[in-house]
Amino acid sequence: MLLRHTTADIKERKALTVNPAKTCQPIGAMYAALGIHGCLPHSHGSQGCYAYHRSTLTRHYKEPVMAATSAFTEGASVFGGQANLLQAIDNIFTVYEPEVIAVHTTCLSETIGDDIPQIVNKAKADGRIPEGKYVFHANTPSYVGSHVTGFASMTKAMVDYFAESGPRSRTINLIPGFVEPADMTEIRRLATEMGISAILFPDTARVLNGPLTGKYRMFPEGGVTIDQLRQSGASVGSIALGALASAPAGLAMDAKCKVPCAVLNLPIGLHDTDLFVDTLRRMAGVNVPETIDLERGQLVDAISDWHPYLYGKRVGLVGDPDQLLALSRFLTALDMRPVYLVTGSPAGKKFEEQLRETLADAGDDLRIAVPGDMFLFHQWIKERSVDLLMGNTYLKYIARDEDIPFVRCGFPILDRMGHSYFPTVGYRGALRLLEKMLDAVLDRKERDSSDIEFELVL
Amino acid sequence: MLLRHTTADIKERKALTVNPAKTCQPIGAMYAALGIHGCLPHSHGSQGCYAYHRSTLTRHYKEPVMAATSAFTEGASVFGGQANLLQAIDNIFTVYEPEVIAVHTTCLSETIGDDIPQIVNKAKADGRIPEGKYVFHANTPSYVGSHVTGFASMTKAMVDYFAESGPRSRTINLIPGFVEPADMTEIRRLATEMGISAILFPDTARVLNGPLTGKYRMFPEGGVTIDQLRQSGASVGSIALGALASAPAGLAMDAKCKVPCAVLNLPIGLHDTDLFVDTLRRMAGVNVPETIDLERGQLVDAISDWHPYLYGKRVGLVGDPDQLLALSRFLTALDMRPVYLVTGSPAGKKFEEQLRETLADAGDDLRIAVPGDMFLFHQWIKERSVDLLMGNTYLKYIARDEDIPFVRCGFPILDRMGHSYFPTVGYRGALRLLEKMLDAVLDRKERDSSDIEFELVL
Amino acid sequence: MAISAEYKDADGVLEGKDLEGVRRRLLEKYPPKVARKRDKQIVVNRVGEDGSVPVVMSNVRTVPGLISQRGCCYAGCKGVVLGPTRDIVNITHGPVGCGFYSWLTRRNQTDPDSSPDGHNFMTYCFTTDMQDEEIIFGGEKKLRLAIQEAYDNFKPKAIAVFSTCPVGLIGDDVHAVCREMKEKLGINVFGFSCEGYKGVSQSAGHHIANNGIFTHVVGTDDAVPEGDFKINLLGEYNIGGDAFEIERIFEACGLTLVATYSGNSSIEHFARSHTADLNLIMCHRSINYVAEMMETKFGLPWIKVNFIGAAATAKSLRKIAAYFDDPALSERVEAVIAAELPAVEAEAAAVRPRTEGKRAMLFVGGSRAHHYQELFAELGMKTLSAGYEFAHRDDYEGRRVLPDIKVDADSRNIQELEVHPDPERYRPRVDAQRAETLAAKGVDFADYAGMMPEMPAGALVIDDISHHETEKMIALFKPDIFCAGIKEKYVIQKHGIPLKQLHSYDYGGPYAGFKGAINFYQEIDRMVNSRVWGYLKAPWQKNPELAAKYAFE
Amino acid sequence: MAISAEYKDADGVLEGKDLEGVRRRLLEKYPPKVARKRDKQIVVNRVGEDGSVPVVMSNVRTVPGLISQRGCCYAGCKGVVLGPTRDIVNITHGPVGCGFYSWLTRRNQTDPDSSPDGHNFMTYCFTTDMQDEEIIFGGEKKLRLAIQEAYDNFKPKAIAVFSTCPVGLIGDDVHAVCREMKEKLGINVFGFSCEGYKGVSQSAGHHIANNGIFTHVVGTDDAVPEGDFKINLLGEYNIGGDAFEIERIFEACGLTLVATYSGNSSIEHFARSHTADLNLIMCHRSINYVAEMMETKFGLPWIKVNFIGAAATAKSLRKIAAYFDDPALSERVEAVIAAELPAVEAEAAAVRPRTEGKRAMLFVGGSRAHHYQELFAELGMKTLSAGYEFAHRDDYEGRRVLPDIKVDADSRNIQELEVHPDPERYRPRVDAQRAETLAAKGVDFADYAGMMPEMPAGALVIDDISHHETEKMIALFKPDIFCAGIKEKYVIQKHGIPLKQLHSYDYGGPYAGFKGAINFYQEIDRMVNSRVWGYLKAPWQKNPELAAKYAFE
Repeated sequence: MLLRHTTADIKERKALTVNPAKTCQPIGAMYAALGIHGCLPHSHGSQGCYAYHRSTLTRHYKEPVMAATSAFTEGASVFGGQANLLQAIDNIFTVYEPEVIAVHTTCLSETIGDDIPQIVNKAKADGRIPEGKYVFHANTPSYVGSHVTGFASMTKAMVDYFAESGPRSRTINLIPGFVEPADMTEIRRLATEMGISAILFPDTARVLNGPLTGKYRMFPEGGVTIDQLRQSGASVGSIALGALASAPAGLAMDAKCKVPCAVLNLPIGLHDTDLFVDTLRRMAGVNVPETIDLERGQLVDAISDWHPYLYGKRVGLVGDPDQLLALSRFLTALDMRPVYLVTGSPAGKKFEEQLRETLADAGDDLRIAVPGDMFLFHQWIKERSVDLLMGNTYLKYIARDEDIPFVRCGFPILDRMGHSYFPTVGYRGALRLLEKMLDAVLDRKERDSSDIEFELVL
Repeated sequence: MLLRHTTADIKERKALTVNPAKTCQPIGAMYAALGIHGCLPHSHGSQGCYAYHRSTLTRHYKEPVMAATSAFTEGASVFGGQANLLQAIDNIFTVYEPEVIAVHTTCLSETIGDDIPQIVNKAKADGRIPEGKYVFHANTPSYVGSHVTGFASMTKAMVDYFAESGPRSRTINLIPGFVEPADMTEIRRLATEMGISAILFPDTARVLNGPLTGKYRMFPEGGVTIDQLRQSGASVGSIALGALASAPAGLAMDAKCKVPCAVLNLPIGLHDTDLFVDTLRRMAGVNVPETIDLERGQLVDAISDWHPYLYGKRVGLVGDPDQLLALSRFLTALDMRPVYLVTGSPAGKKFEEQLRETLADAGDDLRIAVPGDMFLFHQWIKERSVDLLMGNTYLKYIARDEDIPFVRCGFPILDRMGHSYFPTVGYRGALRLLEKMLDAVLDRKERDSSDIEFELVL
Repeated sequence: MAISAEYKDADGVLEGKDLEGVRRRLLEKYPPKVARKRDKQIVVNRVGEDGSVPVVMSNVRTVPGLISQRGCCYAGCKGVVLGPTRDIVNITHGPVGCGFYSWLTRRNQTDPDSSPDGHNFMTYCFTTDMQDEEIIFGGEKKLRLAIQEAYDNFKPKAIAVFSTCPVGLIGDDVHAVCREMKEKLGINVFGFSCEGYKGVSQSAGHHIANNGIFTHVVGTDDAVPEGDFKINLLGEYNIGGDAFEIERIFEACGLTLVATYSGNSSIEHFARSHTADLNLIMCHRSINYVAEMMETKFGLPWIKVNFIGAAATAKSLRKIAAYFDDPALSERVEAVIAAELPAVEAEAAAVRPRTEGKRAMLFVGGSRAHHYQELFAELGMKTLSAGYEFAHRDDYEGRRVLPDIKVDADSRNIQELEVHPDPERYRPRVDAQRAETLAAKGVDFADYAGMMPEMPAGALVIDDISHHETEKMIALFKPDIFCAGIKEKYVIQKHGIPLKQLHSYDYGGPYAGFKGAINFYQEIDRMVNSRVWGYLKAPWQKNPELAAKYAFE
Repeated sequence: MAISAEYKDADGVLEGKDLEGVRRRLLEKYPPKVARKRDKQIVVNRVGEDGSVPVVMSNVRTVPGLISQRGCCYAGCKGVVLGPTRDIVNITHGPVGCGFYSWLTRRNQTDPDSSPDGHNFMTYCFTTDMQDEEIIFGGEKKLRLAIQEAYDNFKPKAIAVFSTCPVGLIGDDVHAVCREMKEKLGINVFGFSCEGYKGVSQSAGHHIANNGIFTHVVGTDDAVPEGDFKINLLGEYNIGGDAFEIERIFEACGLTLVATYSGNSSIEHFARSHTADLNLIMCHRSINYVAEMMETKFGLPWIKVNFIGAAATAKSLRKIAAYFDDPALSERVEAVIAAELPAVEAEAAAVRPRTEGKRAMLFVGGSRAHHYQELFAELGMKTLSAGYEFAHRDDYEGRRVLPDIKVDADSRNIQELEVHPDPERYRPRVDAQRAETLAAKGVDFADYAGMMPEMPAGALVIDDISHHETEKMIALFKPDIFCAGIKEKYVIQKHGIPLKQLHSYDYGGPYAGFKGAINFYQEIDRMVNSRVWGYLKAPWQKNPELAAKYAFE
C-alpha cells in the first residue's frame, strides 16, 4: 500500500491539510502570464517559489517554462523587495528582452506588504522599462484562495492594466479559464468555425505545447498580444468560462469598458458546450454552422452507443471548482453518478450550491468537500469504493491502493501525454473524455471478467 | 486461458488457417462503396454474405450499414443470378431510391461466373435504371486476396466506371485507402490546410461516423459524388495512399485519363505523413503552411519527450499490409522494435521486401509472415513474448492470455470507441498512436512496479 | 403474484390506427409483385375462440434488393447450432470470410473446465481459406490436409466440416473426405453441406445441423448419467450466460441436465442425450427436428418450455415437475420458485413505474420475438408488433397448422431424415394413457402454440420484415423500444429510439430465468429512460432566434 | 581495467576556442554590475602542480531577474535532507504551495517494510495550509492543532515542522510549539526555521537540516547495531534506488550500514548513527555539517566516497577496506569488485563505440556535476563545462580553501552549532598516528579535493549558471548532452540536444554502484543516439524547391 496510513476512520481536522487538492496562487498567475505573447512572468518573492512553479508546470507540460524571480534574501525580507524588483526589471529587459513582464506576488512579498504599482512606477520613472514595453502585476498571496485564484487574478490584471474602451468592434472576448493550451485552441476553433473573430486571453497555445524544431525561442509564437488586450475593451461582449478562473476578468472588463460579460461553465461535456456555442451565437448574432452540428451529433451518437457501460457508475472526482462543475454536469448527462467530490480551492458557498444542484440526482451517498483534501476523499473511498476516479496525477496513489480505474484530468498531470495536444473542452473534447472513461471502465471490466465472460464485441 | 490449445510447438501448416488475419473481398468492397454519396452497396450472392458484412461493419462503426443482396437461393446458384440481380435493381431503385448501386460479386456468383456488366446492361436496356442513376460493379471473388483487395477493386471500379478525361483542373485526387472515416477527414484536412482542392475517394466520413439527430438518413451526407468521380479524370495528379488498397485505382486513373499518380505509404507516423505532405506540396505547387509545421513540430516534440518509455520495446503487429508498412516505419522511427509481423492478406513478395527493408534494424529476432495467421503469431509469442501488441480486436485474446499490453488498431475494432472520431493518420494521428502506446506501456509499467518503485512523475 | 402479462388486456387495436391503412402504408411503395408477396407476410393478429390465428406466409424467399434481416444456411448451421459446442474443431470449408465472420460473434458462453479434458475450440476460427486454385481444381485435397493439420495441432475428439457456397458448386465430396479422415484419425469427423444459398434463411442450416448431429453423434454413447430426473434442454445457446442461469435453477430443483443443444455443450453430452427422460425445447424453430427424431428413434418425449420471463420460468418448471410427477421434486420446484420470485418481483416493482405503458416492437429470430413479450409484459409494456426473421408458420400459428404447411422448392431439398425406432434403444417414456393425464395437467407433449395466440388481436405480425417496412413502422408508431439485431441497431437508434439486440443481448445478460429477468428489467429501464434520447436537438435548433446582442449586460 | 577517466588527456583547451572570448560572450549582454559579479563565477579551469585551482565565487546571491536554476532554503531542508526519511511526519507550516510542490517530486525511494513498524509518510503531504487570518493573527495555534491532528490520525514516532517564508516574518515561535507538543505527545517533535528567503540557495536549508537532525535526533539511542564494520552513508538520497544498489554492494562486502542520511532512512537509524565506525560522505555539500559535528561530538571520522561510476565505486570500496584494515574484509571487497566489474565493462565496451568522443556539460546540484563526470569518462565522453547550482568554494576547489572562505551576510545568520565532545560518548576511532598511516594509503580523512582538480585545464567552470549563459554555451558548443534539472530540460531539448536530469534521473536509475553504471551507459546511449534528434526539419524545409508538376508521371 502506498498510502498505508489512510483508514476509513474519519477524524475531524481543522488545522492539518493532508494531501492537498490545490496549490498556491502564484503558480496560476505564472501560467496565466505565459499566455501573453512575449511575456516573462516574474515571481516577486524568494527564489524557491519560481523554481517550484517552473518545475511543476514543466512536469505537466513537458515544455520550457520561463520566469524570473526577485530572489529575496533575508535582507529583502526585512527591508522590502523594492531593490530586488527594480534590479530584476532592469536585468530582464536588458538580458532577455521580453515585451512585457508580469509580476505576481508571493506570500513573502505580500506579508511584507510590498507595493508593486509603486515599485513599477519607480522603475518607469527610472527609465528601467524600455519604451513600448510593459510591467504589470497581480497580487497573489499564497495564503488566500488557490492556484485558480492566482490564475483569475493575473487574468483580471490583464484587463485592469490593458483593456481600453473604444468604438464597438465585432470581436468577442473569450476568457478560457485554467485549461490546457489545447483547450484554448479548441475554444478558439469553435468561435472561428462560427465565423467569429475572438480575442482569447490568456492563450497558452503554442507557448506550452510548442513544436520541436531545433530552434529554441524564449518567447514562443503563441499568446495574446498587448495590442489585442488593449482592443478587448471595445469588443461586443465577453464570455468568461468558469466562474472561479474567468469571471473576475470578465466582470472587470464589464466594469471598466462596459463590455457585457456572460459567465458560463467551462465548455466541458455536451451541455456546457451547447451553452457556450449558443451564447457565442447569440452574442455574435451568427448561425451555428453545420460542421458544429455534426460534431455535436457525433458526440450524442457516441454517448448513445456507449451508454450501457457508463450508466450508473459511481465516480470520485478531485479537481478545480470550474472543472468539477462542468465535469459533474457532463457525467450526470451520461447517467453516471459523481458521488464524491473534492476541491482544495475555497470556492465558496455559491459554488457548492451549484454543484449540489447539478448533482441533485446523484443519489443519497453524495459527499462534497469545498474545500477538502485528498486524504479525506480517500477516507470516503475506504468506507465505500467507487467505480472510477478522475483527477490529477496524485490520485493514482489512491487508484492503485484501492484498485479503481482512473482517468487523469485537471492539473497537474505529471505522468502521461495527451493533455497538451487533445482538448477536453468542446464536443471533440467530450468525445475524448468519453473515450478515456470507457477505456478505463472497459479495461477493468475485461480484466475482471472470467475467461467465460470475456467478450469479443462490446 | 482463452486460447488454451496454442503452444510454442510450431507445426507446418499448408491447408488449415487458424485465426485468420484477414477476411474476404466483399466486405472491403462494401465499405468502399459506402464512400460514394447516395450509394447502396449490393452483394451479388447469397444473403448470408451481406448479413455478415453488414454485421461486422456495424460492430466496428456502431453505425447503420446499409446494403442489399441478390439473395441467391439454390436455384439461382444453379441457373445464374441474373434474375435476382435484375429484380434487386428494380426493387432498390423503386423502394430505396439511391443515386447509385455498387454491385460486388461473391465467391458464389464468381464460381457460377455471372457476367455483371452484361446483367447491368440488360437492366439498363430494360429501363430498370432510372435516368441519371447508376449501377456499377467490381469483381470481388472471396477466394482471391482479402478484404483489402475488395476495397481496392471497388475503388478502382470507381475510376473505371466514372472518371473522365478533361481539361486539367487544379484538383488533386486523394485515394485514402482502407482507413477510418476520421482518417479520411484528416487526409482531406491536411490538403485543405495547404489550400489544395481535393477529390477524395472513397470518402466514408459522415457516412460511417454520422451524428445522432433523431433523423435517420439512409444515405447520409458524406461520400464522394459521381460528379466528383467524373471530374477526377481531369485532376493534376493522384496520390494513392497504400500500395495494396489504393494503387490499383490510382494507376487505373493514370492509364485511363493520364492523371499521374504517386503511390505512397499510408500517412501514418511522422515520415509517411512528411512524405504525403511533401508530395502534396510538390504536386500542387504550394507551400506548406505554418499550421502544418506546427503540428509536425508538436509531434516531434512529443516523440522526444516520451522516447525513453518506448525505446527498444519489442512489438508484435497484426494488420493489413498498408498499415503494417506504415506502422513499422513509425515504430522504427520511435526506436521501437517491431519484431513479429503478420498480415493475412497475400500481399506479395514486393510488399514483404519493403517491410523487411523498413525493419532492417529491428534486430535478429524479426519474424514476418505474409500471409500468416494469428495462431502462428501467437505461437511466436509463446516462444518469446513481446512488450506490446498492436492490431485488431481479436488480438485481445492473445493479449490476455500472455499478459501483454495491447493497442487496438486496424480493422475490425469491435470493443472500444474512438477510432471513428480520432484519426491515426497525419501528425495528429501519430500523436494519438503515441498516446495509445504510451498509455499501454506506462499502465503496465505502473501495474508491475513495486510500491517502492511506483513513480509520481514520468 | 405481482408479475403478469397485462398486454392481453389491450384493446385489440393498434393504438386506434386503421389497421388496413397501416398495412397499406407498409406496402404502397413496393413494385406490385413484391407488394403481393409481402402482403401475405404482414398480418393483423386475430385470435379465434378456438385459438386459431390468421395465416402468415413465412419461410419463403427473401425478395432480392429488399434488405431483410436474414442470414444464410451456413450461419444457421455452423453459427447457431454447432458453434456453441466447445470441444468440436469446426472447420469452415470455403473462402476465409464465412469462418471469420462467425468467429466469436455470437456470445455463446461455455465452461470448458466442466469437461474433464478442458477442450475449448470456440475461441478459434478454423478455415481452409480456399483460394482460386481450389475453386478451379477442387478443394478436397486441401480439406483432407486441413483436417489432418487440425488433428496434428489440436488432437480434438471430433472435427466437423461446414461447406460454404462455392463448395457445393465445385462438387467437393465433403462427406467422403470426412468419412475417410474419421477412419484414418480414429476420431469423429463429419460434415455439413450447409452452403449459404440453401433454403431461404438460417432455418435451413438449423435443419441440416439437426440432421447431422442426430446422424453422427446422438446415441453414440449409452452410458446413463446419474440422476432421478434427467432432461435435455434444446434450443438454448447460452447467449450471455442464459444456460448457466437455467442450469443453476435446474440444479436447485434437483433436475439432472444431460445435454443442452447447444449452449455450454460438449459433444459427449449429445452422444448420451438419448438416455434422458424428457426433452425441453426453448427455441422451437432451430431445434425441433432433433427432438422429433429423438422421440421417433428413442421414445423420448418433448415439451415446449420458456425460461424467458419469471412467470414463464415458473410455469415451465412446474410443467417439468408435473411430467415427473414426483412429490419431492414438485416440492423442491415450488421451494425454488418461492425463493427466487421475491427478488424478481421487487425489481419489477421498482422499475415498473418507469416502464409502464411503454411500447415495444420485436423482430428477431425464431423464438425470441415471442418469448421476450413475456418480459416486456412483466414491465407493463405492450408489444405493438412482432415478427420472426426465419420462422415457419408453426412458430407463428402453432404446430396445429403443421399438416397445412406446404413445403416449397427452396426448402424441399433440405433433407428430411427417415428415422425409425431404434431396435434396441427405443424406450417410450410415457404411454398413451399417461400422456393424456399429463396433457390434462398442461403437459402438452410435442406441441407449440405459436406466438400469435398469445398476442393481442390487432397487433401487427410481420414475417421477415424489410428495412423499408421497419422505417415505416418507426415513422407510424414511434415505439419506445425496438428489438432486433446488430444490423438494425443503429438504424433504429438514429431515430432516437433505443434498440435492444436480442441476438447478442447488447453484450449484457443473462436474461433467462429469475436472475435474468432482473437483469432485463434493469436494462430496459436504462434504455427507455436514458437521458441521451433527450439530447437530439441543440439549443439553437430548439430555439433558433437570436437574442438582442446586449442581453448579456 | 577497461574503464578509465580519459578526459584528463584532453588538450587543455576548450575545443580550440579562445577561452577569454567565450567568457566575454557569456557576459557581454549583462549590465556592468551583473557582469562584474558573474565574471567571478565563470572560471577557466587551471590545475596547478600542487593541485590548486582558480577561485570560483560561489554561495553568493543570485542576481534578481537573471533566471538561475536555484531553489530555496526550504527546498534544501525539507525537500532534500529531511524528505527522504519515511517515518517522520513532516509538516510544512505555511501556505499550501511549498508542501504541495515538495510532495513526492524528488523520487527518494524507500522501503518501509524494512522497518518493524512499516511507517511511511513520504507519500503524504502535510501542511498547515496557512490562511490570511493566520498571517494576521499568527499561526502558532493552528500549528499546535495540526501537530495534534497529525498525531491523532497517524501516531508517528516523530513529527518535524518546516517553516516557510511568512512564518519567520509573522514571528511564529515554531520551536516553542514543537517543544510543547513533544512534551504533550511524548514523541519527538522538532522544528526547522528554514524559511525560503534564508541563505542564497538550497544550501542554507541543508545546513539547517543538518543542525536540526543533529540536535534533535543523532545520539538519542545508544543501542549498538551488530556488525564488524559499521558505517554511515551521508549525502545519499536514494534517488531512483541508488541507495539500494549501494546497500546491495555493502552487504555483499560485509559492511554494516547503520544509517543513510537520508535515502531509505528511518529516524531510528539517525538516532543510533553515532555508534558507527566511519562516516562516508557522498554529497559533500548537503551533509558535511553532520559529519563534522559527529566527529567533534562522538569522535567518528569521515571520508569522502563516490559511488557514481564503476571505477569510483571500486575505489571507494577499497578506501573503506583500507580504513578497517581487515584482511577478510579486503578480500571480500576485492571479490565483490571482481564479480561485478565484468558485466559493467562488457556494457561499457558495447556502448562506447556509440558514445566515444561525445561532449557533455553538467550544471547541477552540489556533487553530481562532479561525480557524473566519472560516468561520462567511462563512456569516452568529455566534459566541456560544469558547475554547481548551490555549492560553496570547497566543493569546487577542495576543502583546502576552507580557511579562506569568507562568509557573507546572507550565510552568516545560518546558525553554526557549537559542538563539543560528548563527555560520555566521545570515542575517537583513530588516533593521530593511525590517521597518518591511513592517509598514506589514500584514506584521506575529512577531506574533499573538489571538482576542479579532477577536471582538465581549460574546461569552463560556471557557478549558478543563468539561463542566458546556458543559451550562450549551447550556441557556442552544441554539446551532445547537457545535464541539469527539470526546469532546464526542455529548454535544452528544444535545441535538439538531449538533457539528462541529474536530480530526478529522468525517472530512470539507479545510476550508483555497478548496476547503476550499466543503467547509465544504456541511458546515455539511448539519449545521444536517439533517432528523434534527426527529425527536426521537415523534407520541405530541407529541400524547399517545388518539383515540376509532372514528376509523378
